[in-house]
Amino acid sequence: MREWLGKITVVPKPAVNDPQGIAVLDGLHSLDFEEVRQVRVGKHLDVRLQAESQEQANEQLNVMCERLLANTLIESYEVRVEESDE
Amino acid sequence: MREWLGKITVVPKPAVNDPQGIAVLDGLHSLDFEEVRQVRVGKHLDVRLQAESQEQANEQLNVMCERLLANTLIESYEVRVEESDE
Amino acid sequence: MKIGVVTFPGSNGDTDCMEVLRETPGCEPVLLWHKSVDLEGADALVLPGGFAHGDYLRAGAIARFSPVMREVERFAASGGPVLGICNGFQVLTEAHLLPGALLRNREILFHCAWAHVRVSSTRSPWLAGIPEGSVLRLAVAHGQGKYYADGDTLQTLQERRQVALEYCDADGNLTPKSNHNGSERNIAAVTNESGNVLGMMPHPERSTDPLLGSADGRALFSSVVSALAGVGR
Amino acid sequence: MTVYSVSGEALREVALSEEEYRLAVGLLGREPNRLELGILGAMWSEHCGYKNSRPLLGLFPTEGPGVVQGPGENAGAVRLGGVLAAVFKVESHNHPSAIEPYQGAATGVGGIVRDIFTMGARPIALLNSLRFGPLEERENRRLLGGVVRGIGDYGNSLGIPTVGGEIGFSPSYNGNPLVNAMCVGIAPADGLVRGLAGQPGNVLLLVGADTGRDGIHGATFASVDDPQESHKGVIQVGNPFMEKLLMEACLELVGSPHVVGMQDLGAAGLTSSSVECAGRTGSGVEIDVSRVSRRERGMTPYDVMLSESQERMLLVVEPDGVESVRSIFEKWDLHSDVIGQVTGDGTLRVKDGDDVVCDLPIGLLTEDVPRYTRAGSPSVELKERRDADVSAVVAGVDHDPTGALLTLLSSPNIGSKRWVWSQYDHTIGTSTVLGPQHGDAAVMRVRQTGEGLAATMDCNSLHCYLDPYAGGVGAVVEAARNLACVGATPLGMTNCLNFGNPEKPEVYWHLSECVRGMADACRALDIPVVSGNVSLYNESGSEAVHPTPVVGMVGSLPQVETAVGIDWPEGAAVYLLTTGQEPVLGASEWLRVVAGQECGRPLSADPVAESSVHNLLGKCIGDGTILSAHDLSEGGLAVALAECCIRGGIGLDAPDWGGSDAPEQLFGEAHGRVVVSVSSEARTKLEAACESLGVLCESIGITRGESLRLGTVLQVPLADLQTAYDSALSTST
Ligand SMILES: Nc1ncnc2c1ncn2[C@@H]1O[C@H](COP(=O)(O)OP(=O)(O)O)[C@@H](O)[C@H]1O
Ligand SMILES: [Mg+2]
Repeated sequence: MREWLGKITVVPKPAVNDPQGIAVLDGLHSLDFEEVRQVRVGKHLDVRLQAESQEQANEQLNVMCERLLANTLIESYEVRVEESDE
Repeated sequence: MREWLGKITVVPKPAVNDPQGIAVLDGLHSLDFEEVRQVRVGKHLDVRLQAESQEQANEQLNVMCERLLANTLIESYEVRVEESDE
Repeated sequence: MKIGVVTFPGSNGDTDCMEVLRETPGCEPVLLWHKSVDLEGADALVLPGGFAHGDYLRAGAIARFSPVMREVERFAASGGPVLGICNGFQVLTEAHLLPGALLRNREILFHCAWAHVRVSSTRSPWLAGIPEGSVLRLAVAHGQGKYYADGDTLQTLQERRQVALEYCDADGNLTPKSNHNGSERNIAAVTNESGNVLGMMPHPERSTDPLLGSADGRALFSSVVSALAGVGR
Repeated sequence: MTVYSVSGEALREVALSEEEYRLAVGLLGREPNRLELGILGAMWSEHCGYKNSRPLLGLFPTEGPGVVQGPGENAGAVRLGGVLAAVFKVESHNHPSAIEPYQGAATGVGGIVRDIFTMGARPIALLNSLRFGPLEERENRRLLGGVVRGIGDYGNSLGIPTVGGEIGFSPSYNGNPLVNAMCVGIAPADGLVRGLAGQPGNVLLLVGADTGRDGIHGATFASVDDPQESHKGVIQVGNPFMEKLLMEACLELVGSPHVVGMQDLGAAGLTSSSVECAGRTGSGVEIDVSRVSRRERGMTPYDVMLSESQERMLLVVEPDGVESVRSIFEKWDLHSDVIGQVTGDGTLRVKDGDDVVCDLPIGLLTEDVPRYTRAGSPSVELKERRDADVSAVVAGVDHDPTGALLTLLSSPNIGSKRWVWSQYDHTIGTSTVLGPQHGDAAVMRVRQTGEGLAATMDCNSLHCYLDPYAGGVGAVVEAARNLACVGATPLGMTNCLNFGNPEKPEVYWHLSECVRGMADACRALDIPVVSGNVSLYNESGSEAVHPTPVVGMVGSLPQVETAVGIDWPEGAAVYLLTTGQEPVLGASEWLRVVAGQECGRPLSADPVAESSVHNLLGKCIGDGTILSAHDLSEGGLAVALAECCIRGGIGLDAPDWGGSDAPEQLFGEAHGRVVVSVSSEARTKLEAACESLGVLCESIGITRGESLRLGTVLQVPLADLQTAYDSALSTST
C-alpha cells in the first residue's frame, strides 16, 4: 500500500447553465481583461488515499466521483493521480 | 492572436482549515472509502482567452489570479495553459 | 447628517439599512448605486448585506471592483466613517480596507439566528456611544462569516484594540458555544488601524425593534450620528 | 382507420396518447409537424393542461368579497386591509428535486417568486412544504440536505425571508420527495399586473437570462411517473442573482402605462407563457425564434420554444413604450429581445426568420385540452389498513407514557426542524414577527398599515392516505386553526395537489376525495381558493406517494403586536380549549411511531364547531387575554404541552390534572383542540368568553418549574424534553 494524491476536477457540462462562470467573465471584463472569451467554474478536489497501485487509485477515485463527488447529470469530471509527496 | 485554455486551480492554504474538505472526507468514509486520508476542496476555472503566445496567456492568467480569481491571503493557485480546442 | 448606503445589484440589506437610518434622529439616508462615482456629500457610508454580485467566486470579490469602491477607498482613507455589514464586511476585506478574510462557517451551512456580542472596543464612531463591555443581541445570517487572519495579525488586532465585537453568551462570556460560526478568537467585528472603518457580521439594521427580537442594533446608528455631530464634520 | 405518420415513440416522448393525437389531428384538420407536436404535448400535459384535475378544481369556491384575483393568473390575490392585496401561490418542483435536489429546489423557489412579482407584488415571505423518505437512508439525507440548501441559497440571495412551512417523512416518498414552495407578496389592490396580451400590434419582449437547452420537456416529464428514468433534458440551473435583477426591474415597471402584461416563463417556457397571455385576451401571437438570445449554438426552434431556462420573463408592451421599458432593464444590466407581437387571428405562429415553423390555433392549446373524469376506488390494501382493529394494536403495546412522549418528540415528523430553518434567512426585511417554529403560523408585519399578515402550510398525508375526505377537510381546518392560534383570520387559500398517477383508480379516488373534502371545508369556513398547483405522477417504482394535498393559507391580524406564539410565560394558567371531539388513535402519529402501524381512521373535523374555537382565539388574542396558543395535532395533548414547555423554556405544573394515562388521552388526535395560556387575572375572562361562544374549556395547570408534570401520569424534566426534541434531525447533520 502506498499513498497517492488524486487531483479531481469537476466542471459543469457544456450545455448546463453556469451562472458563476458568467459572473466571473463579467468581472474579468470589467477589470479590462477583454481578451477572455469564456469562463466555466467548477470544483477541484485533492484526495489523498492509500492504494496498491496507481491504476487502483485511479479506479477508486473514479468510483468516488460517480458516487459522491460529481453529479454526472450536470457535471463531468477528470481524475489525475500522482504519487503523494506527504 | 490564438485562443488558449487556461486551467486554474485555487485551493485553500494549508493553514486555513477547510470544513468542506472535512465534510467530503466524512462523506467518503461513510460510503466505505476507508482508504481516503485527506480531502481538500477548492475551485477549478476553465478560462478561454486570446493571447499572442502560451507565455503571454500564462502571464495574463497569473495577473487575473492575483487580482480577482484567488484571495492570496487564504488561497494558493496554480495555472496551466493548453491550446484551446474550440 | 447624510449617510450613504452603497448598493450593489445583489445587495438585499439596503432597504433595511435605509429604514433604520430614516428612523434615526438627525440622519438623512441616501442610496448610492454601485456604478456611481459620486458619494453625494455623504458624511458616513454603510455597505449593506446581501450578495453584491451574486457572490460567485468569493463573497465580495467582484463587488470590490465596482466603480463606487474607488470613492469608498478614498473616503475611508480620509478618515470618514464606513460600516460594512455582513456582505459589506466581506467586500471591505476583499478591498483590503480591513484585515483578514471571511471563510465559510465552521458548520459549512448558512446560519440564521440571534447571537450575543460583547462590545470590546469602542474606537469606531459606530460604537463610540455604547459603553465598552456591553452585550448586544443581534441577528446573524450568513454562510461565510468565520473570521480568519493569521496569528500575527490577530495579535496586532488585539493589541491595537481593533477587535470591536466578540461573540459571547447572554452574560458576556466568550464561550466556544457562542462562537457559532467558528471565528478566530470569537471575532464578530474588526476595525481598520485608525478605527474609522468597521466591518461586522451581525446585522444591527435587523435588530431595531423588540417586536422582531431586539432593538440593540439602533445604538450603532445613533452613535455615528453623535460622533459626527461632535466632530462637526 | 387513418394511418398517421408519427411514431409511437414520438408520441411517448411528448406524453400524448394515440387517442389524444387523433383528437388533435381532427381538431387541427392536419397532422402537426415536429415542433407543433412538441408544443401540443407540452400544453396538453397534466402540468400545463390539467387534464385530470381541472374538473375537480371546479369544486373549490373561488369567489368572495375579499378576492381580488382568483385562479387563472400567475398567482391569486386577496384584499388585505384597505388598499393592499396579499398575492400568493404555491408551486411544486418534485421531479426536478428528485434528480438534482439542490438545483431542483432552488429553481422551484425561483419559479414561485417570479409568479408573485409578475403580478406586480413585492414578495415578502417564502414558505415550503417538504416530504422525504426516512432519514435512516443515506439517499434521503442527501436529498434533504440538497433541497434545504437549494431553497435557502435561492431565497437568501433574493433577500426574501423564508419564514415557515412543514416537513414530513414517510417511506412512501422514497425516490420521490415533494418540494412545494409558497411565496406571499404585497401589492396595491388596484394595481395588480396581469398576464395579458391585449391589442394586436403589442410587442413581445423577452427579458433576462439567455435561452439554453435546459429542461426541454420538463412539463411532460412532470406528467409521467418515473422521474429518474424519464428525464433526458438538461437540468435547469438557477441564478438567483439574475432573478434579483429581474425582480427589481419588473417591480420598477409596475404602473408603467406602456406595460400591458407580464408573464413569467415556467413550465414549457416560451410556449406556455405566450399561449397563456394570448389565451387570456383571445388574441394571437407571432414569435420569431431567430430573435431570441441563446446560450448555445445550434439550437433549433423546437429547443427555443420548449426550453425551460430559468430567470426569464415575457412582457407585453405597447409599441410606443418599447424603448422606455427596455431602458429600465438596461439600468439593471438585463438584456431584452423584441421577439414578436400580438396578433388578432387567434393563432400561435412561430417563425424562424422568414419561415413559418408553427401555426396552431391558441384554442387548440387551451380550451381544447382533453378533460378526464375518471372512476376511482380505494385499493384492497387501503381498506384493510383503514378498517384495521386499532384497539387490538393498542392493546399489544406495552404503554409507557414518558417513553412514548420522548420517542415522539425525537421522531422526525414532530421533533425540532432547527437544522432546516436555521439555513433559511428569516430575519431579512425586518418584518418577521413570528418566524419559524415561533408560532403555529408565521406572522409578518405589514409596514404600510401596521397589520399582521399570517401564513401557514399544512397537510397530514397519513390522514389523507387513510381517509382522504377527512384528510382534505383536516388540511384546510388545520391551516385555519394555525392562523387562529397566532390571532389571525383567514383571508384566502392556495394549494398544491401532490398525488401519484391519476390513471390508477386508487390514486384518482384519493385525489377526488381529498379535493372534495378540501372544497367542503373551504365552503364551511368561507375561505376562497385563489390559486394553486397540481403535481401528479409522483411515484417511484410503482408506488404512489401518500396523497399530499398541501394547503397554503394566508390571514391577517388588525394589529401585528397582538400576535402570540407557542411559548408561554411563567406563572400563567394553562387551558385546553376543545369542541368536545374525543381524540382517537386511528391514523395517529403515536400509532405510526410507537406501535409502528399506519392504520385506522382519523377523525373528520366539524368545521362549524371548529369556527367557534377560531373565533374565540381571534377575540381573546386580539384583546390580549390569551398570552400563547398552540393547536394539538400530531402527537396529541402530551406532545403539544411538551412543545409549549420547550419553546417557553418553562415547565407545566398540573398536579390536579384528572386525565388518565391511556394513550388516547395523552397522544390521541382530534380536531378543534388548542392549548392556551392566560394570566391568572384573566382566567374568568377566558372562561366567560368560552361559555358565550360555546367552546369547552378545561383548566390544566400553571406554568412553572423545570418539568412537565401531568397529574400522576407524567413527570419529565424540561432538559429531557429538550434533548429528545433537538435530536430529531441529528442524523441529517
Ligand atoms: N390546485 C389548484 N387549486 C386552485 N387553482 C389552481 C390549482 N392548480 C392550479 N391552479 C391555477 O391554475 C393556473 C395555472 O397554474 P400553473 O400552471 O401552476 O401556473 P404557472 O405556470 O404560472 O406556475 C394558476 O392560476 C393556478 O393558480
Ligand atoms: Mg406563472
